[in-house]
Amino acid sequence: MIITNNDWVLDKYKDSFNVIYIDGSFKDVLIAVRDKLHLGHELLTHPLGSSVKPSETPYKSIIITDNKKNLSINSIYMIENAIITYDKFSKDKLKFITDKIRDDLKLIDLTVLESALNIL
Amino acid sequence: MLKIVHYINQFFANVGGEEMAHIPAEVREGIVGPGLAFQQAFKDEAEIVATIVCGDSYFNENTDEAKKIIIEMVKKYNPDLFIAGPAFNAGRYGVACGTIAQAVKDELNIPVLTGMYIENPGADMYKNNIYIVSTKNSAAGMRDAVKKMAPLALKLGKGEKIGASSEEGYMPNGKRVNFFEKERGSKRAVKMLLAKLNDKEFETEFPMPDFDRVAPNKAVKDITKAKIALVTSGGIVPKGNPDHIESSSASKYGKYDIDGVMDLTEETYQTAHGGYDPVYANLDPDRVLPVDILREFEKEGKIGSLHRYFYTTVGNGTAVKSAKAFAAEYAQELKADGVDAVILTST
Amino acid sequence: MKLELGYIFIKDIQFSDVSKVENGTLYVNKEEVKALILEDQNFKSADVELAKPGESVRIMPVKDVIEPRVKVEGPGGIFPGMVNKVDTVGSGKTNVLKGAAVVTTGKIVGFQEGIIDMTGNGAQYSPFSMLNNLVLVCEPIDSLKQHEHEKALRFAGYKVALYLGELAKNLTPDEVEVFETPTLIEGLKKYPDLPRVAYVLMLQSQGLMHDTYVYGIDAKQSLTTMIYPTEIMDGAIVSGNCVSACDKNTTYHHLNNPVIHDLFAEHGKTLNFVGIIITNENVYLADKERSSNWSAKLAEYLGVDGVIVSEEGFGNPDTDLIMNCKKIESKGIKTVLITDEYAGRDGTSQSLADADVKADAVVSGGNANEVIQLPPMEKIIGHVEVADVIAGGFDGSLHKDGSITAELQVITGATNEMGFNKLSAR
Amino acid sequence: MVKEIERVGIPVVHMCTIVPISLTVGANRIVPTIAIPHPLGNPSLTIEEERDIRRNLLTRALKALETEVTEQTVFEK
Repeated sequence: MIITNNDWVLDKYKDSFNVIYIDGSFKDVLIAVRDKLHLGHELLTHPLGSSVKPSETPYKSIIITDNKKNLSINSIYMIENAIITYDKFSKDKLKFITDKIRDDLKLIDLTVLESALNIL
Repeated sequence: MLKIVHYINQFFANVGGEEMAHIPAEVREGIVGPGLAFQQAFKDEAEIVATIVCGDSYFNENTDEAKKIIIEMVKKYNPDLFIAGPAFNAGRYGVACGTIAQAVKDELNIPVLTGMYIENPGADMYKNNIYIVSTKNSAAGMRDAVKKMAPLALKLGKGEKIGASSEEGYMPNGKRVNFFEKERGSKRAVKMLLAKLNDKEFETEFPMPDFDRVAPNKAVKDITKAKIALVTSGGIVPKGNPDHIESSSASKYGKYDIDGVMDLTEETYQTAHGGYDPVYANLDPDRVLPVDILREFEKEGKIGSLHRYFYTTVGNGTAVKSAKAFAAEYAQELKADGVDAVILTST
Repeated sequence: MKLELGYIFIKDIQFSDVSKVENGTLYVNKEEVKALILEDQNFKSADVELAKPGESVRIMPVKDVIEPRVKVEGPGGIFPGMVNKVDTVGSGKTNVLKGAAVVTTGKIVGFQEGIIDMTGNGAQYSPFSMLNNLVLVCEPIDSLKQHEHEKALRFAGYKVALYLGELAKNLTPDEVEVFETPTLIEGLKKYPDLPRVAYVLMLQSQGLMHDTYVYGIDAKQSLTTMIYPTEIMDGAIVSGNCVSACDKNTTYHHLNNPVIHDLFAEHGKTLNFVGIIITNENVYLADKERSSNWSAKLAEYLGVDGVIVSEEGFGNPDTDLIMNCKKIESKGIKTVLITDEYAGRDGTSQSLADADVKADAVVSGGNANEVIQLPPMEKIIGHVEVADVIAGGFDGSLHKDGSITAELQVITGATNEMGFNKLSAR
Repeated sequence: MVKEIERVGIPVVHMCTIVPISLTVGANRIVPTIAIPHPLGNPSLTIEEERDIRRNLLTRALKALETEVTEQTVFEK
């Protein structure tokens, strides 16, 4: 399942995948994923799956397993570290994002996601 | 010219050894003992205007009083910098140097510097808060220590930018500072690999988080007589979070009285933790901090008693910057309160 | 495989009627370069500028930096599989315009970072501040998609670099360096007592703006594999990477990979440099597991005693780095890692997004979050408006006089994770 | 945290869900629990069943505290 706050991802994949749309920030996506992992879902893509830093983009899409299994320690480490990493970046720049940049950022998020979806 | 006040113990002031460790703090005008070496290194850029001499036993047995008196002494001279030690491997002297330097920094808001051997217990206690120069393990390393401490002291006194730990000679303090090495990174990597391959010593430029171990304590002899305390990193707090403990990287911990509390309920307690979905813990906080069953055990005589206070933090298991300092503090309290064993719950 | 690199030292760059190299000066015919760029229908206009060390010039946003090289002898051409045919390169002779570079700029997406200052405080952080740069400023046609724009710009850079490189084809180098990697068996016979060392080169490969190409193939589609060091010197690996200015590996970095050079410097003396394992940094976690499994397997297969692992980019590559480290160490092979840090502005945050006790030998390229001051420059080449976004606008840290207060991460190549620079942190 | 408590001489049992993390932070007596958001409970069960779970886990914790250990030990049962 895809957890995302990027409406482009929602629009494009809502019919072919289980998409949970979060109407919120990058961090809200990380938190939503974390809570799912705590219930036994597993990460399929890296929560910081792009070198575009949390200070530069408000968009994030993460793929996790549809099924719950035993707790995945690696997944939990990864999401916790991603949250710590997110928190250390200043978000000041985000307020200067124009609509054009917004679209670029959605596109990047989408393509990074698709680089993983191609394999699924 | 910078004005400096220097702190040393009875031994370095030539008052005496262990037999004189009880002497209280006294202030002497000008330079005493190792201050001479510092003064020579400072040339005319700085002057040691006073030296405070204090017995190690006195300081460590009367810490609060000693701190108060010494801060008053330092204040009188209105110095630009405070230097303590160096203490080398002398444990109580090291702790005293760290404690007083930290206190002077906090109370008088002037830069401070001390020096000691890396394994001196004072180093671990204070290296993240104040600049501590790494010295050899005995007073024979005085020259070397002064050579490293004096230039750093001048920089601190003048308020200049302090470089990276490896440049300035202070112990790494968890604060990463950029600087230019003599060789490029790839060359350093090749050298490091050759050292590692040849089983020679090498120093990583980025130490991984601390994974040290503490040996297990003896088991509790009779649990039915034992006083058991509850500690949690799951962030359980009284409803409304009266101390406003932050949901992550909290700057404080909570200590709460559960005298007479038989069960934690949705109405009375909650979690302040931001590291997991709080729904389940808020509905029944016993799911994180099992007061209900421990009360039952207490009544049935399965345990001696449940300690009157529980301690709570929001540390999550994976955070590298743990609540180590908090824990050190409340662990002392638990010990002082005669707690026999601790159940620590984590989410 | 044996390659002779012939260096022609370039000390100045100037525009001229005829493109040529003479007495250490690179003369460039601007119109010819423009025409070369505009061969691509995707560009509606192009401009070419010079930026030399010491000038009051700021270039931004930098996409790639490329060193002009030319094959003089031996099979194939520079950038095989991209511009030239996909022949195996890395042997014979190659000439290099040392001290010169082609810098491509372009606002492919609106938030791109990447500053090169030719003077002032910022100049000490970027290796490209010391070069004689030919800067390409290309304007795409309106309808051009980001993917195509990135590709067009990438190719413009290669074409111009090859054009300049061609000028060096018949020149006698000022200095020649020879690099040779014997076969495994020959190497073993030749240096039976030296520790065997390989280099694990991690390549950024996460999608648009994050890609690296090996002989023309997108690295994310490749399994971990092996390559001769000299192939890389002939441009077998190129960068399509636009983000993470401070710690992406530009094509220039690949051509001049410092780990390769420094391992060759010890080759036959203190170690036996066996070869290079190239591995990717994908987003999909199973890919990360697979790729790092292969790195460890190939290192074991090569029978090496130690490896150096270099990283590229921010965040998720830390996970690849640590996986590579753990798996290679568990084969009994010693590792040294090269990375950079994001320790927060005050330097107290957790530096890496992953960690492990086995990573006990790490070289740091510095804290990319550290705040630096960049003075105003008389001239800005590229896209000025980007400064707003990079620095957070006037409310943020772009000041009225044109000076910028920003994190080190905006500088191209500042905390390179191949160990290109002297910058570090403690 | 667990280490700091151990350091002052008080035996401590760490009840946590992710055993590897507990091992990493240096706990010596470890009792694995149910789930991260509810280590000592399970919301899908009845309150009495949950209390049973808690009773079992805590009994195991007490047993751990009464057991001499020389190295990091996980009390699975």
